[in-house]
Amino acid sequence: KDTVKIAFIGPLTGGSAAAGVGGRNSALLAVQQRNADPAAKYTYDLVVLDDECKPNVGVQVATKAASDRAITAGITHYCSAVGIATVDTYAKFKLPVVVWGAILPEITYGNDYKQIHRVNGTMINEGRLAAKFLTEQGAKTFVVIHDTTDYGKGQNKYFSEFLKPTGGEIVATFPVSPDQQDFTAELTRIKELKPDYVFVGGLTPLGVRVRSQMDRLGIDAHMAGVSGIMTSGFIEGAAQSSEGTVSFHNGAPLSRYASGQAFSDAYAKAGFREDPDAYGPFAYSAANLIMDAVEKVGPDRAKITEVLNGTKGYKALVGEINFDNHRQNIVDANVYVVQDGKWVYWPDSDYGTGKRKLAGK
Amino acid sequence: MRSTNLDAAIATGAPPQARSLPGTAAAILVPLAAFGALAGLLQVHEQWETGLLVLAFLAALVLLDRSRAGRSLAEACRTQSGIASTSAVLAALALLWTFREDHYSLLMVATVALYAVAGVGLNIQMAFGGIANFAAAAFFSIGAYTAAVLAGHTGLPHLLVLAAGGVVSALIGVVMLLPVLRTRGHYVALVTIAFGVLLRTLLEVNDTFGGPQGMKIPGFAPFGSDFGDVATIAGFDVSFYLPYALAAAALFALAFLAGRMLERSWVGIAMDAVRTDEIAASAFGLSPARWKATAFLTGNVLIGVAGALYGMMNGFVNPNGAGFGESLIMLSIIVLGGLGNFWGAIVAGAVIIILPEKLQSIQEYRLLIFAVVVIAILRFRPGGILPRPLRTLGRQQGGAS
Amino acid sequence: MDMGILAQHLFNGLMLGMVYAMIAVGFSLFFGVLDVIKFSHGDVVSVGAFAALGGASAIGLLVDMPGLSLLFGLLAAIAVGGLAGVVIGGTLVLPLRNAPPVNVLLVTLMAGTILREAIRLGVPNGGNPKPFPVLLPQWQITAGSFSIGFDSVLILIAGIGIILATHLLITRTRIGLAIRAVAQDVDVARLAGIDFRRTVLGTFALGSALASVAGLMLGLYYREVNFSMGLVLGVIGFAAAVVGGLGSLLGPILGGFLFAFVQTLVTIVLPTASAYKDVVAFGVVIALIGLFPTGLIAERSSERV
Amino acid sequence: MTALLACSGLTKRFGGLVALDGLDFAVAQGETIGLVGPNGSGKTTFFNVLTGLYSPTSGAASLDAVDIFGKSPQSIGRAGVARTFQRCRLMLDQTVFDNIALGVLRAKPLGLLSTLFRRGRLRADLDATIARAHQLACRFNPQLGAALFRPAGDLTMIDRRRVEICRALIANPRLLLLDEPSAGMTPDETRRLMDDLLAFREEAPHLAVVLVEHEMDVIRRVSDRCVVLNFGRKIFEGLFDAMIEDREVQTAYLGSGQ
Amino acid sequence: MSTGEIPGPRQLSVKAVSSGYDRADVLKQVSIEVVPGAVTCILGANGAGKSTLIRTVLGLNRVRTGEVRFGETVLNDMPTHKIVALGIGVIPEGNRVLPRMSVVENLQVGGLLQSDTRKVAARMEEMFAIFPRLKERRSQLAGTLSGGERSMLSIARGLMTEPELVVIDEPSLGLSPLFVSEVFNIVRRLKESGMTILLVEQNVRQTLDVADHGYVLLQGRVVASGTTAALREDTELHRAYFGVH
Ligand SMILES: Nc1ncnc2c1ncn2[C@@H]1O[C@H](COP(=O)(O)OP(=O)(O)OP(=O)(O)O)[C@@H](O)[C@H]1O
Ligand SMILES: Nc1ncnc2c1ncn2[C@@H]1O[C@H](COP(=O)(O)OP(=O)(O)OP(=O)(O)O)[C@@H](O)[C@H]1O
Ligand SMILES: [Mg+2]
Ligand SMILES: [Mg+2]
Repeated sequence: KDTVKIAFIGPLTGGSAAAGVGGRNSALLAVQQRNADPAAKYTYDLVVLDDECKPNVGVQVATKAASDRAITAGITHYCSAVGIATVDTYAKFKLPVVVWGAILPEITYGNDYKQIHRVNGTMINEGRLAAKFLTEQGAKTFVVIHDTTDYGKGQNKYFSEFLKPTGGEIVATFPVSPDQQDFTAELTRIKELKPDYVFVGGLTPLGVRVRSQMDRLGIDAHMAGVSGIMTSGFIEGAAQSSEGTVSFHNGAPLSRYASGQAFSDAYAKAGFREDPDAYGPFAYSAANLIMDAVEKVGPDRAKITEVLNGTKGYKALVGEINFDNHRQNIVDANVYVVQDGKWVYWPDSDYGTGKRKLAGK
Repeated sequence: MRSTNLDAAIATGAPPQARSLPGTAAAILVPLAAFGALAGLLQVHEQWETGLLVLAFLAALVLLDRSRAGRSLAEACRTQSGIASTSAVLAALALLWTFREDHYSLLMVATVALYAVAGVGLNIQMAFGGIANFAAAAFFSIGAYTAAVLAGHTGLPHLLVLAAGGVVSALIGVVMLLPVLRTRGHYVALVTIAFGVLLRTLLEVNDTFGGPQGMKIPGFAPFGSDFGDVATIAGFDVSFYLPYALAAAALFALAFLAGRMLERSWVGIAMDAVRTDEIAASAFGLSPARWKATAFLTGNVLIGVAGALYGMMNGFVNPNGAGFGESLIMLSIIVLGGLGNFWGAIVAGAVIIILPEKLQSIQEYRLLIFAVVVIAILRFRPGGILPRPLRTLGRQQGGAS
Repeated sequence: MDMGILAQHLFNGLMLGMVYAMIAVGFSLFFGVLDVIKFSHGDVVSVGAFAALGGASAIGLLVDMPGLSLLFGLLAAIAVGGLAGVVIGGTLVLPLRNAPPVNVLLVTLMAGTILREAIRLGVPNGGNPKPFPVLLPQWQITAGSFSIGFDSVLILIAGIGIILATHLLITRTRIGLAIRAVAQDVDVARLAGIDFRRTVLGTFALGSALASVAGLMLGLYYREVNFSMGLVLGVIGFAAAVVGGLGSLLGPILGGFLFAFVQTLVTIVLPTASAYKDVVAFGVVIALIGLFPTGLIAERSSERV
Repeated sequence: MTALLACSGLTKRFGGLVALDGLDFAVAQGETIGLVGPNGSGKTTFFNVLTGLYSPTSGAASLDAVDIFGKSPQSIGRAGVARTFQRCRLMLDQTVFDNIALGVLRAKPLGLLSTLFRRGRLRADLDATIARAHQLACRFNPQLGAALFRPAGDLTMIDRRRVEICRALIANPRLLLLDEPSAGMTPDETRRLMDDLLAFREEAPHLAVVLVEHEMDVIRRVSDRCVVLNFGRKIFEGLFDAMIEDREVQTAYLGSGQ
Repeated sequence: MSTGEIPGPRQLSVKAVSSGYDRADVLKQVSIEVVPGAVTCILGANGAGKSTLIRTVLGLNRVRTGEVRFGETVLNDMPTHKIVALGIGVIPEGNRVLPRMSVVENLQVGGLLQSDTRKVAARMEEMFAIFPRLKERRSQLAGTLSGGERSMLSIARGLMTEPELVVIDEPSLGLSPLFVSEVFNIVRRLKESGMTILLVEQNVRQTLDVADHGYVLLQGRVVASGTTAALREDTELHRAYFGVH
């Protein structure tokens, strides 16, 4: 069998390493499974590169992957800032890539590059659902805390935008730096404002801190977050206070996916030290999507691009993948809630079924 | 021009040493070997190969320092710096030509060269002017943002855009001058750290310059044609990064020459004097403020120009690049290279920028390994890889003077 | 704004200031003995937090006695932090004593990276935030809209106590005298019978243990620790130390509280611009250095011609 | 003789301490004054105030009728005052030449552009200055001349003092201030240094020198006139022989031993 | 050091010692004996190695060959702080003070080996009695003192512990004639109080007046030694010192 090289790029060091390593493990799992499959026409080799979640480093490794003729396709980027900085590079070198975790809409919608695909949804989905769901729950007043990266700013933008028509009101918005430790000043203000919900547009560390410190200051508002906090790290970090936190994520729970259980089992069996994290399943699906394309047309960048462009009704771990005309997968976001130390799909949860009520007001 | 023995004795304070054939050979070979090693580093893929190269490099450093032969090699390069520089230039060109089709390697080389240009600027500020600039990346980014605004939104010729990057970076530096000139040491360090954090946060929070996403920058098109579109030179297929790498190398050569000329002149002595002893310098009629400001602003010009070209090469700029961490990387380069030694910036740039990339295969452990390597180098060469030599002046300048 | 909220802000600010001050005091100790910036200082905070976490959890597994866990957590923080200080001081800083100060800075920066990465890679799932066990009584003190945990009050008092104790140690004791003497002239200090190495390493141990205990306190207060928590704190601690003035230990304390005060004030006065609080705080730092070139508590000039 | 330097009522306070107390002081062209006084009597402070390193509290000072009172060190340096320091202030990492060259820098073209683009002129200028520095250094010590491009930190104490003096001399000052140049030297070395200085004086008859010394033999040999300070005030002014006979000077400064 | 029974005065002896800085040896096979209760002086031109000898005795430079003893104790490779704790007071070359500390604090540092704070305070008063100038300047930062005042402080600091042996390197540097005499008077008084003194000085005449024994160093070797009366007549001394060739 010939060997086909596929690049995986994500943050393996620095603050977002947990997600990056989870994604890498998942993609690696897909490759291992495929290589163990006697029916596969090729042997696959995953070239793992670290973008450090830094755009300039991202461009370097993207160039490295894209200019290496032996690399046929890429599973790329978790960080939006890096994802958006590298699209030109992939287009220039005509390397087909599938984004596995960055959720900034502009990565697919901001250009017309045939090479750029994305299996995960964008923050538009998450924001829309968040506004709809929370107002349906009867929430009227909100406070937004978001970090000042593309991620947080974007989440804030879409959430506020979609909230307007629903009649919900944002009483205050606090942009904060992603590595800020202390939120007591902001939260004391929030305590004064008495909102129904605190909406957090940021990643796990931010979510953990806001959640724990809300407790500390005796704030009884609910907390909702976005996919950035939907990690086991959030629950581990915020411990008891995480209970009842709501999050929106553009994927369904593993248990809802047809092959979700199989993935969990295989992942556990493969002996990775780290969790797959929220976006692991997307990396896994992206890897399979690419390998299937290679199986179909061989290791040829142009042909693979074409195959990927036409993806419709592809059965993947994360459900059916359909690319729209911007090669963006159409996914629905889902609501999750922390129940007894686990992220539970809202409809399945005691909160969703009405057995329990969210604590606080 | 041959000097008489007596002159030579005056000049070097050492017994006169004729320009010997082995010495000349050494001055030619050492830069060749260094660039050969760089080519090797760019070429290798396997982790053990990288490891071997690093070990060889460390061993070479030790030999250069501790063995008689090593010391005479170093001495030869120093006394015949003209020959050594010429050899280095040719070796660099050969290296670029060898890698002419290799996008990635050229990108790395160009990056190293541009960081080294900034390194020359930073050296002028720190090693000459004595101003610890912990915001180099901020000024580098200011250059890039300037390029984004001017090249993206005006028709200004791109060579002028480069210059503007330097000028704007220096102008913004003026804002910091007052506190910088009033104080020194750790206090200056703090002023620059604060400025870097401030600028980065401001760029990110405020959306005027694109907020966290930053801005796109058109490719460098100095004479009307975009470097990004270059695909062949003289009939050879080349990467579009080749012209960038050449431009970056040329910029480094210019910065190097300018820096050298400043160092070996009254200006260099004045800066050294003001840095080492402000009181003595001012008693002899030098104005410390003037020279600190000169060093700081000149340095900023170089950093800004380098940043502008870097921005155009990468095609974008965003606030991340202005952060404290990035500034520390630039600082690391000049400290590791040897404060005040311009060649050091190239060598250390290769270590700091290329080495982590080459360690990709050990993935999440690479930062750890990298940190260990840097510590190892500094632990055994406290002055950096290539410490700054004593100033040579006038008749004493050997080689191609 | 009602009084309760005001009091709440005041308390938050004090707490934050105490944390900054503790880190700043450590920085200033290092300047004190060797005139170096030890950039790994922030990461020692994280190391201390994780050491405390480890110590406390280990005991927590055996017996359910929060007091004992706390004690072990504290001991672990002091031991590991102190050790980190001694190792960094002994293997990296002392051998580079005669090199330019920026080299020390770079080396300690790298040492910080090693500490940080070691936590991330060494602790299971170390890249994610970790909850810190609740080890102090959970009583809540509530008065109108003012509400704080009794534990916060304890932490604040302990923190201020530690800072004052350090201050007294440096200014009032023979050890303090020895530390300051070493800083100024190694030979003279030796000739006065001071063991140079021990004094320097002792100071490193002390400063690092301080940072480490600050890490423990952060864990207790925020109930969450993570491997990169020290990074920003390091920068702020440094800023506080310098803007306050390196000449005395009071400077860093003042600087710490000032920094916290500015940050809190911006959030209160301009809530929507709270993202600018670092811009404002660092802007204030620059302006203050412009006005007070050697810090708020100015160094007495000891230079002569 | 017209006064080159004229100070009147010069006062410098450090907090409550009056280090200089209404000092009147004049030096004529070509004159060498021995400035003596007990430790802490304000001699170095006088130099520091004169050269602008300390800002004076009150008084007046002029050099050749140009006001230099309270001016910046740079402008006073440019006006033609050069000095050595009581505690050696050399750049030990830099070469001996760099140290000496500091003395002439203010007269050199220091523009960035001219530095970059007029290399020929610069090189000629450098060579000329190197030759001059070499010649100066050699008259003090031929070996010092040979060590012109070695780090100043390699030199012995006495050579470092010589470098300081060369640095001051190469500046072609009108007024030279020497602060205890012989401190730490053996009698022989002191004698040689004074020989060198006297020889230099022959060639520069207009140069005025103020010499601070605790070594009475030196003062006797080189000074035309002596001034004695005590607590920042002038307690004696006159010829050497009169000075050592003066009761006040004896009790305050010389002690019974002399 | 002031614990236990008071030992009889110990003798410092340097036997065939070589030492130096990173490169070649500065001291070559130097041997000297410091007689208890007497003043021993070391003379020699600039750069002869006098200070190096003292640094070597005190452990600031390593003994490369030979042996240094204080009484029964071998000082080779002993760290400086332990050596001085044996009862040696040092007044180092170049009137070094701790610049960012006040005069009082400088003296306290000198008294660190003495754990009884009352004794330190009493000793400080004695020093102030000798150098009233220091008392006037007691809270001034040492870095801002005049050259001579620093010398005084450096001397006073070295005497704070009431040592058994005092090592003095060029104390009169930068002092006015009045104070130079005063310093030699102090040396005399110290000797009368039973201390042993090792003195390095450039002021040959007054040194020979107070010293009992002396050594002359020339380029790192002892070229003459003996009682001061004998040394006065020694041509080597004149050669090494006054440059009579
Ligand atoms: N910056 C300063 N701050 C406080 N006091 C000072 C300062 N500079 C000098 N003094 C004091 O002023 C007095 C005069 O000092 P100065 O150095 O002028 O003495 P001097 O005559 O040169 O003595 P010496 O012969 O010992 O060098 C001294 O008592 C000194 O302590
Ligand atoms: N730190 C050092 N590094 C290298 N060489 C040194 C150092 N200090 C002194 N030397 C050299 O050692 C030799 C002896 O110096 P030393 O200071 O012992 O002389 P000295 O007799 O005390 O002279 P002085 O009367 O000037 O104090 C000199 O040649 C000097 O250059
Ligand atoms: Mg003086
Ligand atoms: Mg000596």
